[in-house]
Amino acid sequence: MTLIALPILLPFMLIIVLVFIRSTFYAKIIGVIGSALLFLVSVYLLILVSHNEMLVLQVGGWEAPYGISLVVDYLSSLMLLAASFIVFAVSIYAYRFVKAKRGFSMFFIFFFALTMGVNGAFISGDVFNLYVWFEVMMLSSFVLITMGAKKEQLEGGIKYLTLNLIASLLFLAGLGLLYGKTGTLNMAHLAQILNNDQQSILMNTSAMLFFIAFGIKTAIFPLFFWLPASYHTANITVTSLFAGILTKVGVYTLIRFFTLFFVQNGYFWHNLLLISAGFTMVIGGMAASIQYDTRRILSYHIISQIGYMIMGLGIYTPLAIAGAIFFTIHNMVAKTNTFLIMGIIKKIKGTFYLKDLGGLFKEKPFLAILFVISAFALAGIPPLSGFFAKFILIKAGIEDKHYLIIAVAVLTSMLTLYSMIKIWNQAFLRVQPSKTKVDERVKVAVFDYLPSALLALGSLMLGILAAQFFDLTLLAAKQLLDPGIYVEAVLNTMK
Amino acid sequence: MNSVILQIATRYLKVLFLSFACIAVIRGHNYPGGGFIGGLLAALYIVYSSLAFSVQQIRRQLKVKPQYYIGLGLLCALLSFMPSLVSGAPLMKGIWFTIDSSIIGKIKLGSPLLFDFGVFFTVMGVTLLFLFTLSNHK
Amino acid sequence: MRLIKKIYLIISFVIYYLMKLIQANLHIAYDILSPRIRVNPGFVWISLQVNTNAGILLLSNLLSMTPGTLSIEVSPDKKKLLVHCLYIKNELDIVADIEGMQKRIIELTQ
Amino acid sequence: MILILILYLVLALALFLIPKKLSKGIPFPLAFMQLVFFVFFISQLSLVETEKARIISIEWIPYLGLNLEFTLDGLSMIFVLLITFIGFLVFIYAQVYMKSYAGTTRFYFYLLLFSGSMLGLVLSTNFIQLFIFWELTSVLSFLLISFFNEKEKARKAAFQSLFVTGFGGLCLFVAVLLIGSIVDSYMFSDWLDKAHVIKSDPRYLPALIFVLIGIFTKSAQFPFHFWLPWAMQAPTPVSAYLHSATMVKAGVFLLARLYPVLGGTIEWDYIVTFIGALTMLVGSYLSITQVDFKLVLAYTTISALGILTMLFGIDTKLSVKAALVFLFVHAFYKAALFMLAGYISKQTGTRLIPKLGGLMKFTPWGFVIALISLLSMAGIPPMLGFIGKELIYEAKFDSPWMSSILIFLGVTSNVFMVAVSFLLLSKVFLGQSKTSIKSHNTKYKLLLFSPGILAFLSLGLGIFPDMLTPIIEPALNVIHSGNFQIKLKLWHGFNQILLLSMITALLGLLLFIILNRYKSVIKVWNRINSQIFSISFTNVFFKGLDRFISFSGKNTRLIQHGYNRYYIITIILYTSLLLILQLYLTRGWEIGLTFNLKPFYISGLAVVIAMSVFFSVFSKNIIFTISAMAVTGYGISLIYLYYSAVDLAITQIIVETLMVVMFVLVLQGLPKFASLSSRMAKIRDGVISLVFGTIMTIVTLKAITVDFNTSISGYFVDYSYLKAYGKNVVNVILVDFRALDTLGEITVLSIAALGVYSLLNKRK
Amino acid sequence: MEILLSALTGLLYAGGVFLILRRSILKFIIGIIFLSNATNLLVFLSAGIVHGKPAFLDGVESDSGKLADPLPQALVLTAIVIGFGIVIFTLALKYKFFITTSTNDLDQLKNTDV
Amino acid sequence: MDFGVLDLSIFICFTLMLLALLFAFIRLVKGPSTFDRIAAMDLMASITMGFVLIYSIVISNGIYVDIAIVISLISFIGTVAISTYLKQKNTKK
Amino acid sequence: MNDVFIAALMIAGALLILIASIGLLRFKDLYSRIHAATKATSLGILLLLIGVIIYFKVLDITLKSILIVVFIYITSPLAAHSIAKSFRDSSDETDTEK
Ligand code: NA
Ligand code: NA
Repeated sequence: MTLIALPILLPFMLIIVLVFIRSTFYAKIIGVIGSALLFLVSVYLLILVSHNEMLVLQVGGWEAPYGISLVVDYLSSLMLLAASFIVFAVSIYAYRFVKAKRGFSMFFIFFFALTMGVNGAFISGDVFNLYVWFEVMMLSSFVLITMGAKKEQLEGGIKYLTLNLIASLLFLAGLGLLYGKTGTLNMAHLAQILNNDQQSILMNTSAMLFFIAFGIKTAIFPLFFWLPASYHTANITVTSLFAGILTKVGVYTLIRFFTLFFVQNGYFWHNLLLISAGFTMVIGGMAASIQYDTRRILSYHIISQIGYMIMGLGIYTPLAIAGAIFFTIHNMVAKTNTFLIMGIIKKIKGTFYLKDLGGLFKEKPFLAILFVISAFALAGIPPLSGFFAKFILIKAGIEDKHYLIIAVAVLTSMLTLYSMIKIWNQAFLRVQPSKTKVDERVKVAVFDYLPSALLALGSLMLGILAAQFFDLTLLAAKQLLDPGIYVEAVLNTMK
Repeated sequence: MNSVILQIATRYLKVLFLSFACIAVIRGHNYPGGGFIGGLLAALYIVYSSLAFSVQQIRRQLKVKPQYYIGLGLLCALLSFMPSLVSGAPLMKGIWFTIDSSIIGKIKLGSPLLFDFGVFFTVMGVTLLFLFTLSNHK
Repeated sequence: MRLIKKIYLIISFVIYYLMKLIQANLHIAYDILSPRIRVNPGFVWISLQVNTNAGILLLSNLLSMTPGTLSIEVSPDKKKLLVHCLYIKNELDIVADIEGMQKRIIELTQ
Repeated sequence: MILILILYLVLALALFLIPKKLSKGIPFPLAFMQLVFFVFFISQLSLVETEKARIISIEWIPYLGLNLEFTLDGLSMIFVLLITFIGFLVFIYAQVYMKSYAGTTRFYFYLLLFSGSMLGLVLSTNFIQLFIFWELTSVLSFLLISFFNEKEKARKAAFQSLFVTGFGGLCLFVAVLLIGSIVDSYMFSDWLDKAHVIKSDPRYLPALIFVLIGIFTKSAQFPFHFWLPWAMQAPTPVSAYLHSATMVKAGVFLLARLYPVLGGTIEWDYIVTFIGALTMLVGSYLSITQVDFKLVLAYTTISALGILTMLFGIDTKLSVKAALVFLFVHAFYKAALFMLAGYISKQTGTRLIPKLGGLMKFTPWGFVIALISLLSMAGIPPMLGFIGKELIYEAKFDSPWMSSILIFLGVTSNVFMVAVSFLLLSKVFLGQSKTSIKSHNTKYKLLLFSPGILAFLSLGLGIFPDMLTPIIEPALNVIHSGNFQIKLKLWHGFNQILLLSMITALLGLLLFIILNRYKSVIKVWNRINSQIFSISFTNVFFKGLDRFISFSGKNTRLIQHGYNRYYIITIILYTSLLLILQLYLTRGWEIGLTFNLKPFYISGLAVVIAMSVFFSVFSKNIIFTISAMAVTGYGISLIYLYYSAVDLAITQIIVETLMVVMFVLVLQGLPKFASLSSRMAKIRDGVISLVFGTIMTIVTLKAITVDFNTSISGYFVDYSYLKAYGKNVVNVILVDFRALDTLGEITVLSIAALGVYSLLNKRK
Repeated sequence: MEILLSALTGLLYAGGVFLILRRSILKFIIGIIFLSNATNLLVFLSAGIVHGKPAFLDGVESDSGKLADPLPQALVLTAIVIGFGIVIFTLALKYKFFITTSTNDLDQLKNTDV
Repeated sequence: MDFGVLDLSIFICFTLMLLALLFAFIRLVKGPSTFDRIAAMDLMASITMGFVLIYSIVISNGIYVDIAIVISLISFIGTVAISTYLKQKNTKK
Repeated sequence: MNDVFIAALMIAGALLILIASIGLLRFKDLYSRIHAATKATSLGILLLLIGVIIYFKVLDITLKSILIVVFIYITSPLAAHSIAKSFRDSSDETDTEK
């Protein structure tokens, strides 16, 4: 079962190797190969999970509530798989990008540190350990977002850092209270203790602190400010990676915490989640509709779509949670791809601004297809993956009679459609505005399309294999809604 | 600072700091100390010397780049997992063995000690890198 | 034989220094606590006879730790030491005092 | 059936494999294929009559109720035949029409996919599946409208149509899910079984409204009709195929499909009839003043769609029968007219009616086709249109309610139709020729083939209407579940309906003559129109969108203003608010503790720390602030020390010292503290921070006083020496029990250091 | 004592919040340090406080009941070290920002939004 | 150790130390020059050490002496650092 | 007897530290303040350490205490020296803000 730790240890090893390597060329090769390995590992883990239900590793051989447990269940392995898929695609993209700029020689170190943090967060079964992985993730994201050190990057970076820092402090405070209340850090043990506990102030306060901390990380309303302030300033490779992964770790933790041990007082929490979800969707969608920088449009859409995921959690039925997971993973893949495509467009046209873009449909039809797949998937157009995600969520909402939030969700999806069409019409369909100077020398190699094509394929597969994928998410949701399984698996494996 | 007195003192403080740092790491398992404290102490010595002389001077004197200390530290930490992997125990399980020599007596050595040394080197390297880069700008 | 002498020197130095320390501390304590502070500070340059690094450090530190004197600076050629004195009524006294300490240190470090 | 659908997809994709040279010849084989399918479906007609329906089900995602089900019954048969047959004609037409444009492969790809989706739509009896196809048709319509993507108008039109139909689609989707939540299935058969349950559920009305919004947007019903005239930006084959014969009828199809489930209630009857009648009137009224040939057709299409809708609202067997017949009537004449319009604009280079005239000489065949089709549109015998109109009047007479109003509206609308038909005929084909056909191009001759066939059908089926009965009867039986025999006749004898028809024709002719004779009338009319309808719906749509966007913009600037401090304030206030709520809900202010200061030295220490915090906060001197910070840190380390945390205290001290050093290193490059905030800002921030501080005080106090029963720490103390061979439990935890944390921690540190390095390292 | 310590924690929070709301770069960072100290203290205190019984074992025998809880100590230690790394990075970032833009005023940072 | 001389003396010691801390703190606040503040900070580090030593006797646990070692070893570095900074800052002018 | 001795040492030590801080507060110029703060404190700590040594009577702690003395006598004057030197070097334009 040491294999469970590989998603953490593999990036760690890669970091060590990269620290000693000075050649950018070898660093890139290691980066791509390492990411590929990571992807294979997570595929294997998913296979293992589908055979064993849940994989548990007690690190250091210390019994469950005492040591740190690493747990891979369906949710974890799905998230791992999606994340490592994105990491793989982005690493290929970065392969080109690292060559272009020499200052980025350390890029892959931070890249893998981020991966390590993300993976750690997905598989950790211990609250404090999760905090540590969050910090790993956060710090490497700080570094990545400010790479290049342009003025606006620093500016965005500072906002990003400030608000995320507050989040991690609140996280730590919540964790302290949780330990103060229960005397344990192991999630399974927490579930065992708290699920039998009548609601107490400390637990609720701690849950609230976690809610806000993860809320900031997840970028829900009104805590999302850091995201639109910073995402578009970073290098597009970094933004793509962040767009795909970072906020979704927050979603993951919210799902994990509020299904595993903060299950008391459900009425309050679910309503709070639903209210947040509604505002998040609408505000994100509205804000996206006014933007003309493609990266900003997409950034605000991240927020808007976070709302859907949170909505799934707030509705809190197996179907809704399966929907939230489905939506999350679909969104990770599609969103990353739209950003990568914007990166390619930037390479071709030298700008991200819709006002200066045009003519891409004619010039780069293949790129147009890739964009259509991802954008229409995001807009929820059937039979692409986004449709199923929305279908499941809305079905769950209607069945559980959450009409208001469903109305909001439906109307918001019109906003998504609006923005996607806006990009499509302006960047692809219309004629290139004459005032834009396009550098004719820039050649886009097939290699540049590769990661995007990979992700588009992933998006398509999620749509085509929606049935199979939905089964997995449903299994994950059922597992989540029965914390007993988790508790049993973690606390009894040593006996 | 460019003070002769401070500069002279570095030589003697070096012995004190480094030996105390090592003691802190080795004794850390049983007494106050450990990799962090040791690493920070070791780094503080270099901080002090670069105050007494100048950062650039110390940077030149230091043969090994701080990045490599970091790498070494992380490597040590990684290597400390190897015994557990090789012996088939759960990952990161501490593997201990006893050196029984007539001269020193019984000494218990284990992979956690190696891990602690990893922490030591990392912390040292990190602090040095902080020091060098934060004062690099002028 | 030399070792014994060295130990003797060290012990006698320590006693000498402790005496001075206590004496000086009492002096300054009295000064601090007395209603009106009577200090008369000033700088004195001392020529260094010790030439080892250890000696210079020892001298300057011990001077600093003895109330009334505070070593400020050693000239770059390590020939002179600037001392700040709290009671500079009689400069020669102080210089002589420090000379005495220097001699003991030279004995000690050689 | 599924094979056919898959074939569409595969062929569509395969189009891209065809080499460029051959790509011009694509449409003929495709047209032939459509014809084959048409024949295939025709051959199934007898089966439909005997077996009622042929169903194919495939399990897909059963948990979601999403199983594929394709049903070929009477209703779907009608549409299937229309789609394949008109598809066949459109492809032939497009072969010539699209020759001169670039990107035709893409065009046929879309068109073929559209045919497939449309077939899928009408064959679906799982409503989620139906919705998927429904949306696909919207998307493909979008792609086809924006085919001439470099025209801004085309992009705008495409966007508008997708936005409107997309909105409708979502409403439909919600409706489907709502009904699905009532009967726990998305299968048509289940819905049919539980129709009474659905109708008596409180969710029925919202579901109905949403369904109807979906239908109305797709079928361009008032007030969603405005996208359709704009959609004329599409290439003409698309207008003929999607926007007259098939896609816009998807709404009608759904109306028919859902009629047995949702229909028959007062809500249904009133809404559908009213909207249909209104649309009928508006469409025909607006068509008269149009000058663009295609736009005239578009508005008359809207009117026809209104008629169809209205007929389903009238809710009698007769009305449904009329609707089914009219479906064909309209498909034939309208598609023919569209194709003809395309032909004319190809030949003359314009579609503007005032610029046209006297075309009869140039294209006698075109004239014949136009004559037949327009007569059919005007409802003049012996065209199929006449039968349709007769049936419609009959249905209106038969209407259980409002029949007189309906008849009045119907006559008015038809008068307009007749007038428009004659206007078109006279202005385009008769009179002086204004533009000579630039180069009477024989290569466009083939464009007349498809409309010719359609015109022939309009005429032929008008004379032998009974040929339609085997198609219409099963459909009627599906909609009005039962077993009806119908007869279609051209001649019904003299009755009030015929009288009405004659009145209509005469009034129409009169209107035509007035309009033709007195040019000023039409001008006045136009002026009146522009006064009344000055709010064009499209303008409203885009203005509304702009308004919304500027509202969003203000909103966004309000939220995402750029001032980091206010972000922090928002977050802190939100946190405080939620925590206060939480404390309030759980009565968190009750603390059973008495205040004491033992031991006094820790109290004294705490006071000193508090003071240093205070001074650090308010000092204007950097060094003072830093020293005070260091003092705070040292003080806290003493608190750790007092409460038995030795390693922690040491670490705190060292880190605090290092922090000071690092600060100082950076300080050399930084300016002095500037007092930047105003007094008011300071007071405000002071209040905020005190509120937050107070809350955290209460929380901490709660945390200290609540004791857990057992902590996992006991284990560490017990086994630290026995199993991990260390006496310093904290250190053992760090390097053994929880070594993974430490691993993450040194990673954080390394990343921080390397990050600082990559940020500040000069060599770049 | 508990009340005083809680109040101290609260004060540290208040001071930290006040400082991070300032526009000056350095004050902001000191604010972060205060907040981080406050949080560490909160974690440390919430586990319950025992004075004068550090978790060092004399030998084989153990008396877990008497010793202070070592776990929160380890946690806070980790948090301190992590906080250190983050604060230094923040410092470097703000410093870099200053040398790039030569302003100390965080309110100048409002160009990347909207 | 029953309540006796030592207890009383410890009470006195802590009182004295607290007073010392307070005075040093006043100097820290008053300044007037930055150098005075550093001197005060330096003294406060020593007072901290004194606290630790007295406390080690209070609970008779020798482990606390280790902390005193660390303080004695490192507390001066902060002082040196700030002095260095001030010197450089002032000579730069 | 032993207790009394220890008590005396400790009170003396604490008293010296207090005196140092009073000196820091009362003296008029920086040099004098440094004088007061450095010396008396160090002696005070020395006395406290002697008290600790006598109290514990363990070799381990005795060694540690001696180590502390050595450290203090090396580092404390260095700190004092660096403040004074820095002050002197920059006294032509003394840092007097406020
Ligand atoms: Na507690
Ligand atoms: Na000192």
